[in-house]
Amino acid sequence: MSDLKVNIGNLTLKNPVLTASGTFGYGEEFSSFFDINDLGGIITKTITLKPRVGNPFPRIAETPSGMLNSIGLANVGVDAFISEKMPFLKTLNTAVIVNVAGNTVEEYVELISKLEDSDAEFDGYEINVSCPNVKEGGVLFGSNYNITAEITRKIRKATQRCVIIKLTPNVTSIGDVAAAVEQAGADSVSLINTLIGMAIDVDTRRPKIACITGGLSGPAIKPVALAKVFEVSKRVNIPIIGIGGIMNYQDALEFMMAGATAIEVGTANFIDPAISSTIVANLHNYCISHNIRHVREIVSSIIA
Amino acid sequence: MSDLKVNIGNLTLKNPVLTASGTFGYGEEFSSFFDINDLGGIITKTITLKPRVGNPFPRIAETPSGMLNSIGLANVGVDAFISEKMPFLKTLNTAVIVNVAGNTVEEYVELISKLEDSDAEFDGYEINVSCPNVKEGGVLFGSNYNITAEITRKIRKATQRCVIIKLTPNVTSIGDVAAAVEQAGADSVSLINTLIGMAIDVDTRRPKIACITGGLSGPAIKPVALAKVFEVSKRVNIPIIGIGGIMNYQDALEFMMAGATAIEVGTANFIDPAISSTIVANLHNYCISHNIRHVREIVSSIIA
Amino acid sequence: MSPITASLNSELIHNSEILEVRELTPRIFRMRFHNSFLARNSLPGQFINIKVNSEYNPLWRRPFSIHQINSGENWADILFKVIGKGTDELSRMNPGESLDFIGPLGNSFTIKPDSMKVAYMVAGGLGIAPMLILGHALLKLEIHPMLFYGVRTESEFCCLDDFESAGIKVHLATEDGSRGYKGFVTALIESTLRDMPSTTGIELFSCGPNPMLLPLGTIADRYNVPCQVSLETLMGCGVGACLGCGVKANQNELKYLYVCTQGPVFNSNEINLSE
Amino acid sequence: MSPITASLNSELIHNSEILEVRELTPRIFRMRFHNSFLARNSLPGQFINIKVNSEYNPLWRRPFSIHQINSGENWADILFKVIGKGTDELSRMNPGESLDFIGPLGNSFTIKPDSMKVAYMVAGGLGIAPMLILGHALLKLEIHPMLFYGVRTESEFCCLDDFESAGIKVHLATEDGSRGYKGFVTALIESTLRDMPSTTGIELFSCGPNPMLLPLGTIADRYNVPCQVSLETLMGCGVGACLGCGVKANQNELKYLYVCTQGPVFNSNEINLSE
Ligand SMILES: Cc1cc2nc3c(=O)[nH]c(=O)nc-3n(C[C@H](O)[C@H](O)[C@H](O)COP(=O)(O)OP(=O)(O)OC[C@H]3O[C@@H](n4cnc5c(N)ncnc54)[C@H](O)[C@@H]3O)c2cc1C
Ligand SMILES: Cc1cc2nc3c(=O)[nH]c(=O)nc-3n(C[C@H](O)[C@H](O)[C@H](O)COP(=O)(O)OP(=O)(O)OC[C@H]3O[C@@H](n4cnc5c(N)ncnc54)[C@H](O)[C@@H]3O)c2cc1C
Ligand SMILES: Cc1cc2nc3c(=O)[nH]c(=O)nc-3n(C[C@H](O)[C@H](O)[C@H](O)COP(=O)(O)O)c2cc1C
Ligand SMILES: Cc1cc2nc3c(=O)[nH]c(=O)nc-3n(C[C@H](O)[C@H](O)[C@H](O)COP(=O)(O)O)c2cc1C
Ligand code: FES
Ligand code: FES
Repeated sequence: MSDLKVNIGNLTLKNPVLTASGTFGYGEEFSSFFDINDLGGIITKTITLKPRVGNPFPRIAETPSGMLNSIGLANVGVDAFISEKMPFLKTLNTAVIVNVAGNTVEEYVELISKLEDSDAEFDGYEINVSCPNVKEGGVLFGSNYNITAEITRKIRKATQRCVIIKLTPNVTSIGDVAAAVEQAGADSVSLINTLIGMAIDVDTRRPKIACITGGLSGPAIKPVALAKVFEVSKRVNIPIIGIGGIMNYQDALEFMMAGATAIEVGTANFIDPAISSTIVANLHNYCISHNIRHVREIVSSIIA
Repeated sequence: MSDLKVNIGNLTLKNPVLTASGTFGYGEEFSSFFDINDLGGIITKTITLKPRVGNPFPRIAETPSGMLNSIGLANVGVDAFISEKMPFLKTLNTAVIVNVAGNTVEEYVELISKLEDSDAEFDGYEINVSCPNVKEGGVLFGSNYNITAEITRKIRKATQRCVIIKLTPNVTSIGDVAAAVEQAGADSVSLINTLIGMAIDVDTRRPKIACITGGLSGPAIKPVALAKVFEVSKRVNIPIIGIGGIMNYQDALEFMMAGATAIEVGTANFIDPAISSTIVANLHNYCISHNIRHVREIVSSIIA
Repeated sequence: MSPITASLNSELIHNSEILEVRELTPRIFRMRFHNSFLARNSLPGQFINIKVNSEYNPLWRRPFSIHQINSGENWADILFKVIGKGTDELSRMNPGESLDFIGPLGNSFTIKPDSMKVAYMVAGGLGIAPMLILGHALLKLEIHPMLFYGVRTESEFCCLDDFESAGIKVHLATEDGSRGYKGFVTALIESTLRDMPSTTGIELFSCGPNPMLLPLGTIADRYNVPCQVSLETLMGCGVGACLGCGVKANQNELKYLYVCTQGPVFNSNEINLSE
Repeated sequence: MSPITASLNSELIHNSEILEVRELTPRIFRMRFHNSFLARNSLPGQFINIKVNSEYNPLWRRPFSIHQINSGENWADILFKVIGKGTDELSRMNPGESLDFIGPLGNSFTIKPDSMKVAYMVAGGLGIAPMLILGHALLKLEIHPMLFYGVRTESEFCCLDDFESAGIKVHLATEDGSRGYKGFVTALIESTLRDMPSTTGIELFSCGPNPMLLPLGTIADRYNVPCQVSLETLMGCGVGACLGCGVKANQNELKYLYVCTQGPVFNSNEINLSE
């Protein structure tokens, strides 16, 4: 047996495999496929103060080794989340991280307060300052490190729970943003959210996504995500959660070697709903066959 | 017959299909595969003041629907370029655009002067301020729009030839850079150069590229490139040359619909050395079958 | 130490042996695979989501209705048309190879044996796919189904024998009049309903392109017959996670229903296909 | 108006019918395809660059030495080992399918019939691939080739019959001693050269992994025999454009040679394989 546990802030995950926000619903959707308690943790679809129906359709398109989405943060809103989704999440024996987004700094704080004041049981927050698919906030916030740092500071004051800031890759220097966020008190940074992308149906001359641009995810973006994780690992000391095109345990290893303490599986959940669990098992087998006692030994073990 | 001609600054290209710098050698490499005079033009491998051997190996790696490269601007240097490569380029009946890069603003100017003072015959410059694979200059310049604008201004003064500035996508706002470059007198902007990326061989724990990070190109980046072209098209009036993952004429159409007046074929040349010529033929057929009299009618014809 | 394996639900995640891939009419294939769980538990209208290769192009799985099941011989069929890369690869698979799919997914046609007397199954083009398993299920419940089946031209019909040998009466329509009624199958249904003294006890079960389902809903309303439609949309996941498969709910406030989990079968007046 | 087509050089760009794909020994395949240009014009050491599927995974073509040609029957062969995705796909192709490749590419082994008396062909593992076409070419020039061929274990040998039936004497080496000389083929060559009264007129032609070619160069120097080596590197294009296939030139100043166009065949003392 190898020890797969990793620490993110005050949280100990039973293994480094999380599921990425917006790709794993509220967990329940996948519970019929495998026992989600096998995971290190799950991250909910982004929750906002008010329910959102999301963007018009088509919202998704396939691209070479990737996909575009512009879901527009469709979600039930924080109240329904607490009353309808939390009861299932409470029954889980794995870390539950609530991903949240707001249109203004104040909205972030209000949202967190609502969750803090509720009797909801969960383990931490992932703060989405990087959604490319909303008009206000989102990637605009995430690419401005003053605002990102301000959000982080305010949230840090509002909760004792683990705070993970999810970063956008659509910036000149993700390292600067990560450093600012660390300074402002974040426990961890997760990256990357999607790259801004676009596709056109040449027969109709229309964009393949109703909102014209969307977020690119999947294997296509893995090299970009790895480079960003590596860059950030040179700039911060807080743990990094790697995201972007992870389809199997080898991909997970790449991210860990590049500097990630844990990883999130996103688009891959769509292709193989049980893949996150398979990655946990294969990571374990890898550690055993390579005589790795603690999975954290892999972190930043790149020979470069 | 349809009219495939397009204008870039004072240049009239016989069709919108160019070959991207660093993917088509100095033209000669491909002349045994097809008649390169069928192309709208060719863009040379980046030329520098001094010859460069380039980066250590491995320099290239395959990624899902893409590749990483870190060639490091290996090239014969401007003197050998003029004496050894120009004689062949002179014989061509297609636009020849010389791609140049320098480590400092002064180097760009010196390089241009050397070319201007020579009897070399060519039609324009593409200014590489966006190479991710060199320590100095390169993407560092390209992500700073003051420096990019300064380089543009100085080059604009030094030549009457067509000046195209090649932009990096590794920035928060490519639109801002493009607007600055237009203001500074560029005839055109071309985009995108490669995205910064990375890959690790998990068996050896070593980066797959000796220089650790490299530039990501190929179909994987097409959605990002299209979004950038579309973004820039809202910001400038000078013609845009679209680049990134163009593998066939449909991809070329996507870029033109999104706002590109011409396109460059890069990585695809490696997979099919005659693809640029096939794209010209298919573009022509497309225009005929769709009753398009002038190919420029396609530019920005997206219905959005 | 033996490798650790993830414990996955084998009732939903399958690798099944392909038994047959047959081109029934040009570009329309039937694929039969061994799977005792599906053969026993699939409901009419449910679908499976297939990974056509182990690559990332195409990235997503491809959804197909369950066409026919045989619990005695432990196989299930899908019926599909080659339209792009995914279906092309599927058509090139061979018996003995393994089919990677998840399912059965989605809800199913609701059959109410008490109130229903006659089931009109209305299929347009490949919408024929779920009608065979539905027809068989109706017959088991001793409801007599009739099939109304429209295509562009005669050569596109397929599986007619399967319906006829099950004792299901088939009414055909072709747009070019090459066989059966000349025109849309919706017009055929409408004229049938118009000629009925009473439509009480009739229910419509339909699958086909949206431009067919939309007028069908209107017709159903006009003649006051319940109408269930099975919808197709792009699907990123098939399991309710990507939120890419929405259709507008038929209500004042904007709301979307998700085809993979809340569908693919809807009552025609639950949804708004008009845009 | 008929569609415009690009005019491509049909001597370099090919779509050839596959005639046979045969597994000679476990995981080593020979593929034969119809191509009269290659059958007539390929030189020993040249290679072709194959697109294994029409997808982007793998993205690049895959290079393979020309193994054998037959100008009477208009076919050419490659010999390959399945090691990854590209070669796996190649091994699954079937006769009648079309092989998309460019070539012949690269330089070739230089044969100097005047100065050369004996040609020692030295192959390690899959380095055997170009040796058959080379052996045939040498025989045509009435130079007598001998083959020194090393693998890890006996079962990895292949094509021995082809050499023997051509009248080429074969000396085998296995690392585990299961057949022939026990040890590396380089040691076998060295002991052979050591035992020669004179090495004048002997030339080495070699192909195999770098850890074999490196000591071979040293041995060639020691016994003062010319040595040509055919190299393998990653190749992004095969046509001199990507600059991804470099090896260090053997000189003081750092310089790279590009294997696809300046090679794949080099004199062993032109290059520096030592890192
Ligand atoms: C619940 C459900 C059940 C289905 N059942 C069947 C079935 O039984 N038999 C059958 O042949 N097909 C069925 N389909 C449709 C089938 O999934 C598509 O034909 C298939 O995904 C096309 O894949 P492709 O890679 O060949 O085509 P692609 O290359 O992906 O697409 C080719 C063209 O078809 C369009 N397209 C692709 N998928 C869809 C879709 N789902 N709806 C509308 N347009 C689409 C694309 O936009 C594109 O223009 C079903 C779809 C759904 C959602
Ligand atoms: C000029 C030339 C001639 C060749 N001739 C032959 C031949 O006749 N027969 C034959 O079997 N093979 C030959 N090769 C090697 C052959 O091209 C590779 O085995 C093939 O590209 C592997 O493709 P793949 O997709 O199966 O493996 P991949 O999945 O691409 O690679 C599997 C592993 O092999 C490594 N690898 C891949 N290609 C090479 C390479 N070229 N050199 C070193 N390591 C590599 C990869 O890094 C990876 O670790 C030749 C290579 C060159 C450059
Ligand atoms: C359909 C879809 C919806 C997403 N929704 C969200 C979201 O609500 N909040 C968020 O922070 N990230 C969201 N993401 C981004 C993912 O969490 C992840 O950062 C990104 O997809 C990259 O990882 P991947 O390549 O593994 O998918 C979404 C991604 C996809 C594909
Ligand atoms: C191997 C390689 C070398 C390149 N060298 C250069 C270069 O010297 N100068 C330059 O401006 N761009 C260079 N590029 C970038 C391309 O010109 C192009 O901008 C990029 O590859 C995106 O287009 P693609 O996806 O079609 O390849 C290079 C790209 C590759 C793949
Ligand atoms: S297909 Fe993903 S939610 Fe329905
Ligand atoms: S393989 Fe591209 S230059 Fe040699």
